[in-house]
Amino acid sequence: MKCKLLENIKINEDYYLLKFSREGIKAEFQPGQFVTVKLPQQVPGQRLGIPISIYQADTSTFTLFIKILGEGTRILAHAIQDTELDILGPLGQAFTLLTNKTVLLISGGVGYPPLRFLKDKLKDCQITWIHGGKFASDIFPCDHAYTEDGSRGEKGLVTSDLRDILNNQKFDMAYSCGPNPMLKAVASILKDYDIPLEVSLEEYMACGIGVCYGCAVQVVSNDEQPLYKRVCKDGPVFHADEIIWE
Amino acid sequence: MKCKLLENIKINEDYYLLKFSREGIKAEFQPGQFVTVKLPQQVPGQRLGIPISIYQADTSTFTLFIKILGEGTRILAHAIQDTELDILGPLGQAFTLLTNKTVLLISGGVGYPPLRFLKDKLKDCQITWIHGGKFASDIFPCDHAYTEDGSRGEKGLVTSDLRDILNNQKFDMAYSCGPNPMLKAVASILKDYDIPLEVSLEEYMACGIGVCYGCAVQVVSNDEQPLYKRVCKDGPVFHADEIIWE
Amino acid sequence: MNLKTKLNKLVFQNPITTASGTFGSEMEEYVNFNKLGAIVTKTITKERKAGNPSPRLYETEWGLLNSIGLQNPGVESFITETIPLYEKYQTPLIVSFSASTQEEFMEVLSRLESVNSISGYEVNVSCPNVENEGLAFGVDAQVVNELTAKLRKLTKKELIIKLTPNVTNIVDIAIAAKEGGADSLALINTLLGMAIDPMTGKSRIMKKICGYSGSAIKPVALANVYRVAQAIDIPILAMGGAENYLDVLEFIYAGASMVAIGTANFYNPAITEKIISDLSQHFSKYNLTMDKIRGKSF
Amino acid sequence: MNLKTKLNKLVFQNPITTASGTFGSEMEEYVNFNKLGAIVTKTITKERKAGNPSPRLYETEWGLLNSIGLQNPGVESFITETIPLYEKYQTPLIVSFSASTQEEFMEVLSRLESVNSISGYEVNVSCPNVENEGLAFGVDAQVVNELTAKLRKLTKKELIIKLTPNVTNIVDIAIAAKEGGADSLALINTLLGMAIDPMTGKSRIMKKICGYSGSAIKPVALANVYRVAQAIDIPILAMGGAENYLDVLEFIYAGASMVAIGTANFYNPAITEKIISDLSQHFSKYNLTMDKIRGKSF
Ligand SMILES: Cc1cc2nc3c(=O)[nH]c(=O)nc-3n(C[C@H](O)[C@H](O)[C@H](O)COP(=O)(O)OP(=O)(O)OC[C@H]3O[C@@H](n4cnc5c(N)ncnc54)[C@H](O)[C@@H]3O)c2cc1C
Ligand SMILES: Cc1cc2nc3c(=O)[nH]c(=O)nc-3n(C[C@H](O)[C@H](O)[C@H](O)COP(=O)(O)OP(=O)(O)OC[C@H]3O[C@@H](n4cnc5c(N)ncnc54)[C@H](O)[C@@H]3O)c2cc1C
Ligand SMILES: Cc1cc2nc3c(=O)[nH]c(=O)nc-3n(C[C@H](O)[C@H](O)[C@H](O)COP(=O)(O)O)c2cc1C
Ligand SMILES: Cc1cc2nc3c(=O)[nH]c(=O)nc-3n(C[C@H](O)[C@H](O)[C@H](O)COP(=O)(O)O)c2cc1C
Ligand code: FES
Ligand code: FES
Repeated sequence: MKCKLLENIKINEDYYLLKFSREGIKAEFQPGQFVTVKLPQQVPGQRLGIPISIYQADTSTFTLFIKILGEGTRILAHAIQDTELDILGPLGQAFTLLTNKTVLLISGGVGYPPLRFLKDKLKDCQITWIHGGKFASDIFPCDHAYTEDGSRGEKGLVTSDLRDILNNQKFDMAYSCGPNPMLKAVASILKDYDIPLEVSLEEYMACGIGVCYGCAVQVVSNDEQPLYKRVCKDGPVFHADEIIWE
Repeated sequence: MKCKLLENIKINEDYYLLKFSREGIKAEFQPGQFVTVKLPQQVPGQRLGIPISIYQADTSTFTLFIKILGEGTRILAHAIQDTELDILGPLGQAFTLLTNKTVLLISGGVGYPPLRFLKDKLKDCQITWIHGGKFASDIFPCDHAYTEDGSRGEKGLVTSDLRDILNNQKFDMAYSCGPNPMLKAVASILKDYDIPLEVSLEEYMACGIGVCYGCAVQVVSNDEQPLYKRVCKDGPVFHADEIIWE
Repeated sequence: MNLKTKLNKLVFQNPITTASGTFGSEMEEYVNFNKLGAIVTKTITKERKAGNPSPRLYETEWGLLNSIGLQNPGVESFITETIPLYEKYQTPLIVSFSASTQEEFMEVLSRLESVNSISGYEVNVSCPNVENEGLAFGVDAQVVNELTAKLRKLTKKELIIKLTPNVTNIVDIAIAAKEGGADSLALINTLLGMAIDPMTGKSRIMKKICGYSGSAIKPVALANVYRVAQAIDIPILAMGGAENYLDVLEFIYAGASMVAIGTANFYNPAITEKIISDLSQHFSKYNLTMDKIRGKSF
Repeated sequence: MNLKTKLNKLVFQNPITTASGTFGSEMEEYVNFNKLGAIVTKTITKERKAGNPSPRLYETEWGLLNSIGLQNPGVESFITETIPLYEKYQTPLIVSFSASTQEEFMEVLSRLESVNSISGYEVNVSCPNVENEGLAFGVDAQVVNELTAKLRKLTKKELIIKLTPNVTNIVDIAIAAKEGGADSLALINTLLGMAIDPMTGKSRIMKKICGYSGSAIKPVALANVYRVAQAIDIPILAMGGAENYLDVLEFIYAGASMVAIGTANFYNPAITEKIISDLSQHFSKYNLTMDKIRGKSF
């Protein structure tokens, strides 16, 4: 599907907000889902679509929140208004939407966007959002911010004060997205407090729609052989309990 | 060598004149020589430089005359002013320059540019130029023009009236550039009239500087084995007698 | 337009099919399956296969590395869960299967024979043979010949042997398969490839040596198809880097009766339909038929 | 920066050299030859070889097809005309040669042994063996072993056997060369490839099946280098699609002691010098040495 870029807002050197027209896309966009975006030109090693979470969506547009990581995201981030990009989606399984609950959101770096969309869709919930990053430039609106260098919010990781927070407040449900080691740590702490957790995972993808089995994540199996699920189709959102963390 | 495109003049839908700065290129540009030009972007199957004859040159610029044939020449032809292109050259062997002689030039289609440069450099010569092409758009200033469809000049090939012309006038030397079948026909006719002929050949090239032996043309050999020369280094200009036409 | 073609026993409305492992029922949203010449399914095995640990994918400059490890739910689940998804289409269904012993190949085929909606089989012999030091079945002409002969006895349906290009002489293997009774040959499976993160030395793929596919391997695939087509007379289902109708024409000229689209599905899931429509236009415009151009490269 | 490396008997100031057939004295204008780790010359044969008819080249989407056919002036002319062009440089000169019989390989080597300025030999065994049905020498482990042993007796200089990737198991051939007495191995030579004009069916290359090189084959080259480096202990001169210093790092991590730049010279004749300078910066920045990273992929 060709989607027109309506607006490209630079947040800082690393992060860009890209708003697209969703004309022609009938499916509803749900928090936790993603799209894949093809680059407008042939770049070596970048012919596959790049998976990007949905950050916001309304009836006529959707917005992506992109961090420049390599050549592909750099080109995307610098796409100019009115460019038509080849986009597939919305793809994958969404977060479970709750109403009237106490909810904890925990994100790291570019794990921020799907939780932001989730936050908009959680009805009548009391939400606490912890967000962390390496530098001040990785921090976006939230309730508790952490940076590894202490340049913004608290110095430390999102997990630094997590047990304290959990000791002080009860949560019905938690959602998390960020780098794998962070998710692993978060899952292990929340398990101690018996709080259900949904995580959104990242894996290298080829098809993005479930046919190639390339984006495998190991999940709990009830036979001897390992069991792998597809992040693109069975996920990217999984119950944390299901995942076998490396 | 990065060369800046100073001016791009569209001649018609198919032909473009590209004038470059020759800053940094010390070597003299001689008629019959060529350059290779790399495309400014990665295009599948077009990462090698494209060989293009030199059409004009002065102390600070050189000009290429480009016909759109495929994707590569299409991109070149549409390069915009101030683009810096990677250019190698001048490359190859030039035409023999004569003074004060009667000279015949015979070109077909995009064989025009090297002869135009040659014409500028032939001192005090009496020159007759026959040029042919498929359509009117392939015709450029010359003395006798031919088109296959008769839409400009005479209807026919550059060889159509060649014997008549040769019967009427004596020539000391002839130069020709164009498609191989034309060159072959020209060579065979001029042989009958005993007029020395230099031809400029085209071959698919990789290095353009004589190292890969990819641009082979078969020449007369005095042993049993065939003998191949390199169009890029030993040519592109050859004495017609030397060539074994397919 | 007349895009009709055939392998040995099967006739197809057009020469475009899907490469095993790169296509699935999830594509329904993007492709009208009834438009395809045939559908080739992802390789299945007797029992469920877990597949390889991640990362399983890496896009190199000009191609794709994969190390899926034949993840599949096993033949029983395939028959009950997957087959029905295709039964609503008229398009011939070709089932790819594999095994780690000759006996197991036979068991899987016998089981599949009970399913009427299967039109033919693609036998994936690129997997390790536990009876032969783990060497791929497909690298040994003798083994390919024996295995083909055994499978031939079990089915009257189109039996396609899919060859690996990672051999000294693919023609030897092709002859062995033909003499064993193969109806047709599929080639090529992936090349062996690898990629390394130059900053850390870490292999991009967990299993290190893996399969290499996509546009980058097209010249190799064409050379293999051409060599086999020149050497023996057997229908060829070609694949390896075909991305558009011009690539498909190259394969047909080289000797292919059908062409499967693999990696290109990942760049655009609707690509197969687009190729069929482009090819159809091209055939009309130049008044071509498969017979006029197949194997006619010169 | 410390870019020093070695093969078995030769030490080089850096690991960058030139792939046979893609570099020549004509490069002087673009590259300071004294900056190179070594220079490998275009393959020569005993007598002059005419080479193949044109077209000999075609650029595919992501790589290059070539069918030069070893055009060269023969060993005598090489010694009198070509060698002197390199004698003004300090860079070790490695001479590539080939032949169509074992006897002829020995004759060429004996003749070259009289030239003091040659540091080592790269033996190109990818050419047809007239004593073995025209099969390439390099596809038969037994033949490679015999030939290497015969050549070993004739020289004390670095003897590099250059392997073809067009075999079922390159490790078998590598072992055969090592056991025959090779000092080191060069890999890989070109893959077999083909391309066809889809509009006419005409092969892009006169000889049809030809050599495939460039960036597209890098994953295959890495897989071969890695497999050989894992299997046996012998210095490796790697090549196949290396275009920049990151590619070179991949090859070193995979197990290469030296890396040759081939097709990339055609995109930019000054590329080897650029790679050496980029590599030098990278080694400084991360405080690397060849020993720290060679073969350390994980
Ligand atoms: C479900 C999902 C949702 C995502 N959401 C966002 C988002 O909202 N915003 C955002 O900025 N980024 C998001 N990403 C990450 C984004 O896809 C990568 O940053 C991007 O692919 C990197 O490409 P590059 O060319 O810039 O970098 P490269 O130099 O190619 O790679 C940088 C890193 O990204 C990994 N990567 C490369 N290609 C892929 C691929 N096709 N799939 C997965 N990983 C890859 C590489 O392994 C490497 O670690 C998401 C990824 C996934 C899987
Ligand atoms: C010495 C020489 C001088 C030339 N001078 C001019 C000139 O002054 N003006 C001009 O317009 N054209 C000139 N050409 C031709 C020009 O190089 C081709 O038109 C161009 O390479 C076609 O590229 P493309 O991508 O547009 O077309 P493609 O679609 O790639 O090919 C179109 C045709 O060009 C041939 N071709 C492709 N690449 C090369 C290559 N690297 N070398 C040789 N042939 C190739 C193909 O075989 C095909 O027949 C010259 C060629 C040579 C060898
Ligand atoms: C992700 C992926 C999975 C594959 N899985 C299989 C498979 O299960 N069985 C098989 O025979 N081939 C498999 N292949 C190989 C393809 O069917 C095909 O032979 C190969 O990729 C070359 O075609 P292509 O370049 O068009 O992809 C797979 C290829 C890819 C890229
Ligand atoms: C035009 C060309 C000519 C070649 N000639 C030779 C040769 O004479 N001898 C040889 O051993 N290899 C030859 N090769 C192979 C290269 O040396 C190298 O092994 C191969 O191209 C892979 O490296 P690359 O991808 O960096 O080019 C040639 C390759 C090309 C492209
Ligand atoms: S990316 Fe293909 S199955 Fe997930
Ligand atoms: S193009 Fe390389 S020798 Fe002419």
